[in-house]
Amino acid sequence: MSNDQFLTTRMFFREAVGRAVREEMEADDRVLVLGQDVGAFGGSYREFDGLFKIFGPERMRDTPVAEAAAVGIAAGAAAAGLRPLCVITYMDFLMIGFDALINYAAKLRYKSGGRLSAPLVVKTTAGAQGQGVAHSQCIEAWLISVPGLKVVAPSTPEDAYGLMKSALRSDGPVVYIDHKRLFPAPGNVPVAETVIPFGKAAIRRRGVDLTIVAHSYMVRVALETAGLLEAEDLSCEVVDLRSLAPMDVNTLCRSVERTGRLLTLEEGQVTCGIGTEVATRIFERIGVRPWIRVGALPAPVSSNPVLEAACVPNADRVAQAARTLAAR
Amino acid sequence: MSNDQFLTTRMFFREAVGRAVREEMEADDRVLVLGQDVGAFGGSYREFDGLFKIFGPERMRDTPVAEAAAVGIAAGAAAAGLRPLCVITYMDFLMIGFDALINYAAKLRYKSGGRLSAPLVVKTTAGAQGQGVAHSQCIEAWLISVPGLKVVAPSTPEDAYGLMKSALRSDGPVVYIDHKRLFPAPGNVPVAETVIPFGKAAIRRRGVDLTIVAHSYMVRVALETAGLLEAEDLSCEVVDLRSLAPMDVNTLCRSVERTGRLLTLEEGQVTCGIGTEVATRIFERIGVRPWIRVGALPAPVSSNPVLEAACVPNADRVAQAARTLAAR
Amino acid sequence: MSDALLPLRRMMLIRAFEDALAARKDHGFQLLSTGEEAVAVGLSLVLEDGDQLLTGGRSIGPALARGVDPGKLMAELLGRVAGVNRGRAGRGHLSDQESGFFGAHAVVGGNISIAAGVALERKLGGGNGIVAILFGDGASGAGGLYETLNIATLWHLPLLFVCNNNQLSVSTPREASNAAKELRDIGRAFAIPTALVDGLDVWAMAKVAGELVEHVRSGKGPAFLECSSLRLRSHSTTARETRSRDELAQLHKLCPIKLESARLLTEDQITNAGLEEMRADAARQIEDVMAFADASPYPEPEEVLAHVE
Amino acid sequence: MSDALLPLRRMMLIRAFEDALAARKDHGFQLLSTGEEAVAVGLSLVLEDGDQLLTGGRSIGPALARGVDPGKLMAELLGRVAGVNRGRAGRGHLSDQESGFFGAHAVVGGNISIAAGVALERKLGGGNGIVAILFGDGASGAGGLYETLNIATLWHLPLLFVCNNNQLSVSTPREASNAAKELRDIGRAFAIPTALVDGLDVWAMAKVAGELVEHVRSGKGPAFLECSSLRLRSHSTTARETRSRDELAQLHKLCPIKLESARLLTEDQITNAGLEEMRADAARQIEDVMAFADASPYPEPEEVLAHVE
Ligand SMILES: Cc1ncc(C[n+]2csc(CCOP(=O)(O)OP(=O)(O)O)c2C)c(N)n1
Ligand SMILES: Cc1ncc(C[n+]2csc(CCOP(=O)(O)OP(=O)(O)O)c2C)c(N)n1
Ligand SMILES: [Mg+2]
Ligand SMILES: [Mg+2]
Repeated sequence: MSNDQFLTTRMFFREAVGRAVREEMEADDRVLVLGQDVGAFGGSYREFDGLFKIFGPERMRDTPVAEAAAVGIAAGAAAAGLRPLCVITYMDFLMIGFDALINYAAKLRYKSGGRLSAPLVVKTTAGAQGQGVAHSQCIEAWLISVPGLKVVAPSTPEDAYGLMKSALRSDGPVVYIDHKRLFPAPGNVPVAETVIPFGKAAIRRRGVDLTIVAHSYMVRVALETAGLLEAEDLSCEVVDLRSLAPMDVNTLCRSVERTGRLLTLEEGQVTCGIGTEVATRIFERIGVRPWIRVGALPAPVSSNPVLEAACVPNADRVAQAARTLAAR
Repeated sequence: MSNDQFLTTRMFFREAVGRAVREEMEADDRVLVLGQDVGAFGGSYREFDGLFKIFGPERMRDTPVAEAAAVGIAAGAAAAGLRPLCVITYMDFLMIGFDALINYAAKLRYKSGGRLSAPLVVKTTAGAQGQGVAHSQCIEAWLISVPGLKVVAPSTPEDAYGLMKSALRSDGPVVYIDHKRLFPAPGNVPVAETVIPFGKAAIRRRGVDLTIVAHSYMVRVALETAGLLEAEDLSCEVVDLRSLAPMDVNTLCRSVERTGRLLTLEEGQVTCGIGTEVATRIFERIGVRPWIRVGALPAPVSSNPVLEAACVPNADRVAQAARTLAAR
Repeated sequence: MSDALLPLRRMMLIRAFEDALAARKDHGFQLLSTGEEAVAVGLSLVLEDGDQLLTGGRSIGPALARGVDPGKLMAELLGRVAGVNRGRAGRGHLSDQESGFFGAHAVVGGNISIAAGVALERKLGGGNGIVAILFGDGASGAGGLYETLNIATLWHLPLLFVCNNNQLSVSTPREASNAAKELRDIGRAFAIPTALVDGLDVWAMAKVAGELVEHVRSGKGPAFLECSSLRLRSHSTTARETRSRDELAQLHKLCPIKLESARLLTEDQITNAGLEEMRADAARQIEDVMAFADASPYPEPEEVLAHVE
Repeated sequence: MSDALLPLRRMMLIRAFEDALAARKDHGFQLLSTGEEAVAVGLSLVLEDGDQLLTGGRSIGPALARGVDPGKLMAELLGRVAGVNRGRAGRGHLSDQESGFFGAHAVVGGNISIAAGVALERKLGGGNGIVAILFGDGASGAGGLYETLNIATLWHLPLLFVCNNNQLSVSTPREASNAAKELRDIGRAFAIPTALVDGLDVWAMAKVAGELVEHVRSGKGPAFLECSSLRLRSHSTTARETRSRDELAQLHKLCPIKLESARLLTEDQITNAGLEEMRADAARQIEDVMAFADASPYPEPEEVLAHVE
């Protein structure tokens, strides 16, 4: 093997997504993309820039504004043997496609007794960036409670690349979640083709006093928090879930066993949230430790800059919670 | 005041629902019902028997099979000043109406700065009764994570009556959840008009060794379990949540403080479930106690009688968990 | 067996199958297609092996018409492991793609976009297989129908929309389900070929469906067929009947099996004895079917976690 | 002010308002209606005080046309507490029901059923107010439109469906959004009155909308109006433009304000100086509007938990 496997190249998050999709489309002609503005436009976040030129309108399919049918068509195509990537611009509108995703695709293998399955990937974006009450939600917690559904949410270009590739090879259905604020983020991505398997968390920063578990954009907030708290001699370990379902409970447990404290952080609601599930699974395994959950305040996310900022977690709020936790 | 306030009358759960709706329709002509087969047919579970005769097709409105529009129309009518009861036969299909319910109605007061609100009640049914993978789900946990949404789920005719009345008087939106297995259940309901306020749990059985917290049909399973375990000298307290959002954390805490142990029981998935939220809120307040969560196995609910029974909790499974818990 | 008798024989098999199923105490509940046999059989006469049919929850007749093994189907409906889906799908969700029955999905309107996805695979795969989606008059209220019609037309998908207008959606009559004068007007809005056919006449069904199937198979995109039929039983085996006995008695005179039998008699293509023998044949076949299903056990409870992922 | 000049004046106000807004650095991002002013203004000319208008996310022009206070609207769009919704709704969700603007809802197609609910209240309330719902060509792909059209027709709701066909849904041209030859064919499927109007001509808009409004107001149920207009800017102030400079320059010649100005000049109803003065008036008004908005503060962060329940 050449040294290529250790070489990396710098690219934006959105480019990493596009590269993964391109490679998988080149390798497997069953892969196709469908969604609004995925064709000549190149995707709402330019994440498909250039793909239309290569693959044309048959495999980069613009759909009308019809999320329910788009997910349904993707699910049916998957059941019939294709590997569609269905793009839903905002996670809020994934609700409109829930029937096909949850009532059909996620249950297909089960209900057919293993004779059919739906290797479908739904790619969507979560989180707040000035777009208001119906374009800012994070509802991944609902999804991880659905038997048969896999859910991943990268926080770096490298993971976006590797998880998207795994998603497109998975026998799904998979929901792959981007965050609006991550698309312009740069990062190092391996030059060689690599995949990141589902079910593996990543330790982003080592620490000894407490573990912050987060995913997607909140990993960056967690790292910022850890930076802030370093000055106060509070050492935070930051674990990036990456894959929410399946969840890497092993890595989580080992981290919390080391640090002895858990702070769960998410951009969505804490009620019945990801953090609560993370804590429960860890404590079921290793016994209870001091834990604080941080997430959005219990309010809709307004497009108003002041109210949006007040609603979703930021490093100050997380740091405050971490100090309280450390004092326990 | 007369003695009437202490008198009760025996009726089926479905009749108690119908009575509440009738009384509220008589008292407030802004209340109307819309949904599939709610008119001359009297409701899928006969819960509206007789109402069509009294109120006619304008106020008992049959809709086509169009859940998305039905919830949207109800939400718009509510915003404009009516008090619609929108009937969605199965909770699984409430997903189809999520956009109107969650993206519009639940956020309307917030986004309008308090100038508009949507006093809408969505009535639906959850749970398994031989109807298979797309007619059996319990997704109330998703709903309680939505800011602005109230969620109730009665387990007795009396509560069905009192909670439905509160729902129709609430400035909502409210999701009121029946369980398919409860409609034929008889019970005593006050003769006098009464309402049951939201946010009040009910202790259904006193016990000293552990607290079982449940809602809807699972309260009956909890009571059956408590009966079984009595013979083994294990004394279970059974708390019926009734109102999931808002949640009566006070009553829950007092019970768990007394018994020292918590078993949460629900028919839906435990992942990001109601039980996990119940435990978290209690322990945040009074500190951690031994806790076990019981719910459906992580699989779709088949219409197959063997697989359905194997998937959702029954008294034997709950008793087993309770014994494990008591031994901690 | 002469071709002339084939449709009647198939319709009789469906009727006998469903009657036998309905008589069982242990069937849970079922959505039967009495009165709608000609739609399923007529349509299936013009579908080919490489084609796929999808339906809503009222799936039994269409599955049989497509050639799903009756024994395995009965086992499925009774929850036995010999069923096409190991007894876990039931009437609402059964599938047997090898027989060209891609599956039922009991969410009204929910299977229409799924069918379009299957059609997209057919189109990209390059064969000349087509897909037919059978849905009810009730489903004409669901947005998924329109979204899918629109996309299927824009994309020239090989998809035949077949609306089995049995005049009822549970308790709601056709007129209260949809404001369109004819349900095929929905197809007309998207400028695709449409037809309205007497769905009680199995030969008319085959003829008109055949014309539209040809259009679809030729790669010209979707078409819309409205079939006027009758639901001669209550919505499900546990649902209340909303029509009077008299009204039902009148409707039963239009039973497609009666109509076809009468036609064959009038045209001297069969005798009364021949009809009787056909009925007896079907009954015998169903006896075997029941024996097969009954010989198969329920799944073990441990299977509950199989095939989740 | 003469009635003959009123529509132009209103269109100029919208244009000046949106241009001023677009020039601000602190507006987040906005969906402007340049090229579509005649649709909003023409429609509003025939709506009355007791009526309500609802829209998708492209709401600014329609809100102004309905008479929402420009100062409070600007404050809303800039996130200030003097806004019609205390600055928390923004372009996508603003409402001011007292002005007959029941609200925007930025979910494409999502506001259509909401509007039908408002119309149901109007109908049951017994007044003769009606509701108009303005949606785009893109929204014609959404199932909610069809579900609502069907129910509104069945229930004879006083609801006017107004499709502002500006030829684009983000990057998707009209032809790729909907297979119908004309978008009003969607209304035809449900057998309601429809019309197609040149949405660049404010007087034609008013006339044709007026006819349908009359139908709706008379209690005969809904109607469907397709307005052919143009989106002369990119989808949003942060979205990429997909058309060439040349193409856009050609399209700008069809700007409804230009067309109406030219008409008035040709018919000697106004002079060039008069036009200039009108433009200056609008500019002055917008200066006041900006001053009003800027004088208002952002909400306090503590307000984040207000009005949740
Ligand atoms: C989305 C959805 N809403 C409601 C139901 C309940 N339901 C089951 S069958 C049915 C009637 C459908 O009528 P139609 O489409 O005409 O089919 P038919 O029953 O006549 O075969 C209804 C409303 C459902 N299964 N799915
Ligand atoms: C359900 C939904 N899907 C996607 C979007 C993203 N989106 C916002 S505006 C828009 C275009 C809608 O086009 P059209 O209806 O023609 O309105 P226009 O923008 O032309 O005014 C889209 C796709 C959305 N807001 N809602
Ligand atoms: Mg029907
Ligand atoms: Mg448009």
